Amino acid sequence: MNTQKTNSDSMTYRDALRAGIIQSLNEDERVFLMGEDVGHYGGCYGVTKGLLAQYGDQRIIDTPLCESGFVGVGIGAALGGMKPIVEVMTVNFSLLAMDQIVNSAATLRHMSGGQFNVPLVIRMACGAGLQLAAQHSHSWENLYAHIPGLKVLSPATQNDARYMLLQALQDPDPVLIFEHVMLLNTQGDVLDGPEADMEKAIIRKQGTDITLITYGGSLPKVLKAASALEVLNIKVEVVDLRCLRPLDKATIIASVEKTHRAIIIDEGWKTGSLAGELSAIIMEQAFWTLDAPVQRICTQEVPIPYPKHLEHAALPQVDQIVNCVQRLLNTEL
Amino acid sequence: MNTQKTNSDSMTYRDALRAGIIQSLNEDERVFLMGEDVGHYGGCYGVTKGLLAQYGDQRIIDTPLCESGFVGVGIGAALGGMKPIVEVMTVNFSLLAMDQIVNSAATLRHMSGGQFNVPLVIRMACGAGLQLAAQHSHSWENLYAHIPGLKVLSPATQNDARYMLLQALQDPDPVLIFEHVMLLNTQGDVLDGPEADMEKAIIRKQGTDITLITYGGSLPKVLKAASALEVLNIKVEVVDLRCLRPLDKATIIASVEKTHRAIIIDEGWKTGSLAGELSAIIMEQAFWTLDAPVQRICTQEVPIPYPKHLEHAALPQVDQIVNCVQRLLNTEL
Amino acid sequence: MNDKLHLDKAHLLEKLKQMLSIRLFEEKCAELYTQEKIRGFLHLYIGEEAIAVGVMAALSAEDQIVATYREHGHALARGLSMKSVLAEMYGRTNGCSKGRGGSMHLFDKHNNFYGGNAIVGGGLPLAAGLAMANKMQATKAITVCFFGEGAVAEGEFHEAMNLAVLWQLPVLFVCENNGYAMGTALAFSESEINIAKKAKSYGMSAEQVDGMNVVNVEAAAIKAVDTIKTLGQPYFLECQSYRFRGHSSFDGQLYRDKEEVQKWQKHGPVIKLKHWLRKNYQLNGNEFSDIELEIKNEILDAIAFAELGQLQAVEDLCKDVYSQKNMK
Amino acid sequence: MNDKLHLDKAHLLEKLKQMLSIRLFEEKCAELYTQEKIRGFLHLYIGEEAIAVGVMAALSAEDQIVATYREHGHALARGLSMKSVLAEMYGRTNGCSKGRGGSMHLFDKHNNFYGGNAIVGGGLPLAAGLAMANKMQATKAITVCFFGEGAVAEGEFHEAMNLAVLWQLPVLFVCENNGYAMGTALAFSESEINIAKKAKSYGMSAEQVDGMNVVNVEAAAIKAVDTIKTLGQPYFLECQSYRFRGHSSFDGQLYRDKEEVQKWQKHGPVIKLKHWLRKNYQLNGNEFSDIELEIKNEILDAIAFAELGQLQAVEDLCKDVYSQKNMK
Ligand SMILES: Cc1ncc(C[n+]2csc(CCOP(=O)(O)OP(=O)(O)O)c2C)c(N)n1
Ligand SMILES: Cc1ncc(C[n+]2csc(CCOP(=O)(O)OP(=O)(O)O)c2C)c(N)n1
Ligand SMILES: [Mg+2]
Ligand SMILES: [Mg+2]
Repeated sequence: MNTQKTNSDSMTYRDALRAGIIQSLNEDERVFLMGEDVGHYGGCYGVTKGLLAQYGDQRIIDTPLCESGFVGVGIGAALGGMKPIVEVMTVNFSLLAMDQIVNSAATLRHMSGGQFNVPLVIRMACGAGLQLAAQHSHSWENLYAHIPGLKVLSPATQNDARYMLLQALQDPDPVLIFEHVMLLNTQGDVLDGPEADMEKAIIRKQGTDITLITYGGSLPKVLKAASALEVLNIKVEVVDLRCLRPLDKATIIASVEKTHRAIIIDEGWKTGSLAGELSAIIMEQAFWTLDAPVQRICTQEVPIPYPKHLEHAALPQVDQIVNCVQRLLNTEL
Repeated sequence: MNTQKTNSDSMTYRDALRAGIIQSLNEDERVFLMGEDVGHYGGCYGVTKGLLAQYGDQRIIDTPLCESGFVGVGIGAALGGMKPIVEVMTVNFSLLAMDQIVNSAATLRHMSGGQFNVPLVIRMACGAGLQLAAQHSHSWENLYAHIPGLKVLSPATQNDARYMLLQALQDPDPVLIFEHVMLLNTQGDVLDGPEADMEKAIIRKQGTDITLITYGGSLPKVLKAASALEVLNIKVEVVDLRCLRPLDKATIIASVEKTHRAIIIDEGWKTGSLAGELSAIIMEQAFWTLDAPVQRICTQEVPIPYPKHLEHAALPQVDQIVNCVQRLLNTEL
Repeated sequence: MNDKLHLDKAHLLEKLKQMLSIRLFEEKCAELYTQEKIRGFLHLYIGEEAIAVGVMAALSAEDQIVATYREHGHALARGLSMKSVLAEMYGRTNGCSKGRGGSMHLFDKHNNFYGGNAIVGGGLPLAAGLAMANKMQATKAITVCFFGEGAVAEGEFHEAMNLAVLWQLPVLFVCENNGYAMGTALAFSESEINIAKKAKSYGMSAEQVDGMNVVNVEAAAIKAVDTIKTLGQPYFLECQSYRFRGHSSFDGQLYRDKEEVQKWQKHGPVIKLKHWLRKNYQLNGNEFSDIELEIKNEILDAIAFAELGQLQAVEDLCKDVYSQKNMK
Repeated sequence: MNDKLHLDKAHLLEKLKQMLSIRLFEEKCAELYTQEKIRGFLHLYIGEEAIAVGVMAALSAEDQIVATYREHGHALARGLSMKSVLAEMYGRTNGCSKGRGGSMHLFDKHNNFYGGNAIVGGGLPLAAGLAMANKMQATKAITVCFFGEGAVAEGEFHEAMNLAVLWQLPVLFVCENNGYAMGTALAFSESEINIAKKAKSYGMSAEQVDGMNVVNVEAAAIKAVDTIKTLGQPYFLECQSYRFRGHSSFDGQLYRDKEEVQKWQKHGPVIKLKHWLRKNYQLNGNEFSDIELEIKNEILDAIAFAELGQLQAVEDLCKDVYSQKNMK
């Protein structure tokens, strides 16, 4: 794994995603991109802008609106020897394709006794923050992280946006990649390779007082909170999960055993969230080392409301994280 | 709530379900039943046998195979003043309707600022045990328990099979009912009313040493384990959740505060399971009273295999529960 | 059949005013969006006004409407006030959905307006269900479902068409064929681009209408409603139209060239009816500017109303997820 | 077109033998089910054998098959051995899916048999995708997708039909119209009961075939395959047939009366061809009983093979969920 910052350059998360797609198209002719408005429109969030002109309509394929249909086609194409990147415009529409993803993509290898496999990558925009209201703001990572046979990635940095797609395409099994819409315009360094295996969590900030576990769109908020706490001389350790299935339990447990305290920050609705799973894992594997109960900061139990102030109140926020850390350390000021 | 055993009689879970449907059809002319093969076929598991002849094709409606379509029609009919009972033959096919359930049924009240509501009940058979393999053995309660706007019921006894549908039909919001296939032939007492509100958990067995939390098809296994442990003089308390959303946290926490130990038995896949949520809740609300880490006994991370011995190995079993309790109490014999 | 259709000046002036109201209202919305008074996605109906106005003219108060995220025009044409619609886009409590829904989720019980659905195709089975309830309760109401041609590729279109015909549901499907689904032209999304013909293949009465001509739309809608109410069958209208603006607030429109847009704008529904009224009914400049002025004042009142609207209390964040009875 | 179709006795005897093999094999399976040697759901193809046998006769080794949970006949007709199929139903490691899938999930890579899918309609987009891969890789292979008429109401049918024609995919859709989806007669599930006509509405070449006559099915399949390979377009066959047995292991068959079943049985595919061979090719009793005997011995061998098959080790429970490389 290359981690030197040699010829690293700074780019937006959006450009990093595009660069990753371009590299994968260049390196493997079996790779093609298929989805709603990935071509003529340039991608609903501009990620695939220019690719149709560059690669033509055999490799950049605009699909009709039929999520179940074109995801199923992607599964079949993968079975047939291709390496499809299927873009489901946003996770909000993925329920229409969920039967294909869960009952076909995730089961084919097992049902066939290992004879067939589905080297398919599905990309979806996800998350809230643009005031898109109740049907367009979902964080459903845990719906998919619950499914054996799938792998689920959540790139939270520009570097992961740049390289995780290529790692996913190396995997012989179906991989889902969640791209948080609030990260698209964020700028950051891109190295000349991935920092770690696709399935490894990364400690984004070392600390000794408490472990903050998060992923995707919440990472920037957690890092902000960590810096604010630094000023108060609280040393926070930040774990970026990166891969939501399988989970890198070793890294999580090692950190909690060091800090004895943990908070999970997850944009999913609290009840039935991935945060619950993480709390349970810590309960099972690090209970005796805990100095305080693991806490969860998640989205409130409400379909995301349209108005800015209510959307803000519904989602995990920096001040919440800071306060929760202080409460847990009994360092109320 | 009526809890006397006065004129209680014994019937199968299947017959109890049918009796509940019949009562709801008799008591409210807005109620109708719609689903695949509920009519001429008599229900894929015989639950609705005879109802078409009795109530006619205006109230017992065979639908084509189009889960998204007829569930959406059910939502619209509920909006329009009816009280539809929609049967999605089994949860395994519910993903095809999940967009309608999650993006429409669960959001309409909120998106409309409370102007509209969806008094819809959706029944689904669920669970493994019949060697139906990877696509027909799912336990997806947590996929739905994760969704604000929905209520999720899991009748585990004949009495709940008999009365929960009627309770659900009294609710102005969408309610999902999961009916575990392995319970259909089980026999048990039916009282002349429900034992508790639909949203209340019930202590099925009082105990002081440890709390076993479960629901649906796992309850009989847990009760078996409890009796086995009784012989060993271990007093187990068994909590039957009954309602998976909203969760009756008060009952759960009260029991754990009494026993200081808990195990959750859940037929869902462990990762991302409802069991994880329950463990996290106990972590957050009863951490200081715990004498040992909360454990989870769930289904192994594999699409359910066809052969009997592998299906058995994949699912939670009585001996696992017994062993886990003994381990947790350090009473290894 | 057209005995119900009045082609007198008063009626046509009314249609012109309704279309112009939508047009001017949305032009102002676009402006307010750049001022960040309105946020989220904003899908403008500009160019397609004749469809909503023409169809609504054929409906009665008890009839029910199901629309999409591009539904400002439908809401106004159905009778929602500019005030309640704009306040909703401001996210205020005096909005038609109490500010919870925004532009994509306009609802109004009094007008039987079942909203704004942001899932393409999601409204089709829902509308069939409302129609089923009407049939079961033997009400006179019919349900009207508006959706774009892009929804035709979705499985739910297929399922809803089949159920509506199979069960003979009193529902009117109005396909707003504006040629594009975001940036995807119809030819890239359908093997059969005659949508009315596709509907016919389910055994449904269906026809294509010039969606840029409000009179044609109204006439076709009246006929459709008659058929539904007399025969108790579903009906399908494909209204051929065009979206003058981008798909939503973010759209570079790389997928079509200006000439195409300009060509269609020449035959826009407002300008077309205006010229026709000039030619055949001596509509004069004053009459028209009086109408315009009236609308602009209504818009100003709506802005004032929205600006004065309250924000919901943060404590009420989780309100209206479940019914009061069940609130935790 | 029928130059590829040999009506000589040898060829017809071979078809008879293939259909009879399926018939006798499944009759034995039903017996083994009551003995609890086979568990889960068991969907018998009895009565529909002419479809799989006729279609497979038109295919080449490189062509790919996608089937449903009612796929024993397709597996055998495609060349899977009775041994590997029965062992799979026994859940043994010597089964075609190593015992993981059972009756509903027969897979075989060597025969390009992409399985048994137990989600109605689930195989349709998958088959279109395999065809897309073949087209992209410019192979000669076509993909054949078998499904029941009940799947036609599913949205995925609609989506797959449109994509197959829109993208001109080399796929053959074979609708096995046996009149019922479980207990639901076609008239209760489709507003248009002519399935081939529905397929045509997507711009697909489609025709109805007598699914009880193996010669007709083979002739139609040869023509279909030719069209697909020469024009590079999808093709649709509606094979009209009938299921002689219940839907699955649990079925009281309350939805149809015995007379209807008996009427169809009179024109069963096996008996029909047998009589025809008697009449026109002097097929005699001995010839027939020789074939029968051969098949019965094959079945006995298959049972012995399955009985001797191993059970997978419980330690391997989670094997084949992910590739070795990634096994945790
Ligand atoms: C199921 C689903 N898929 C994708 C989207 C994203 N999306 C929103 S509008 C749209 C285009 C719809 O086009 P059309 O149906 O023609 O309606 P129009 O916008 O032209 O009025 C798309 C792809 C969505 N909202 N829902
Ligand atoms: C999506 C889905 N819905 C429901 C079922 C349950 N089911 C299994 S087979 C079947 C009937 C299918 O009928 P058809 O497609 O005509 O095939 P046939 O069984 O007649 O061969 C049903 C409803 C399923 N397996 N998948
Ligand atoms: Mg359009
Ligand atoms: Mg059938």
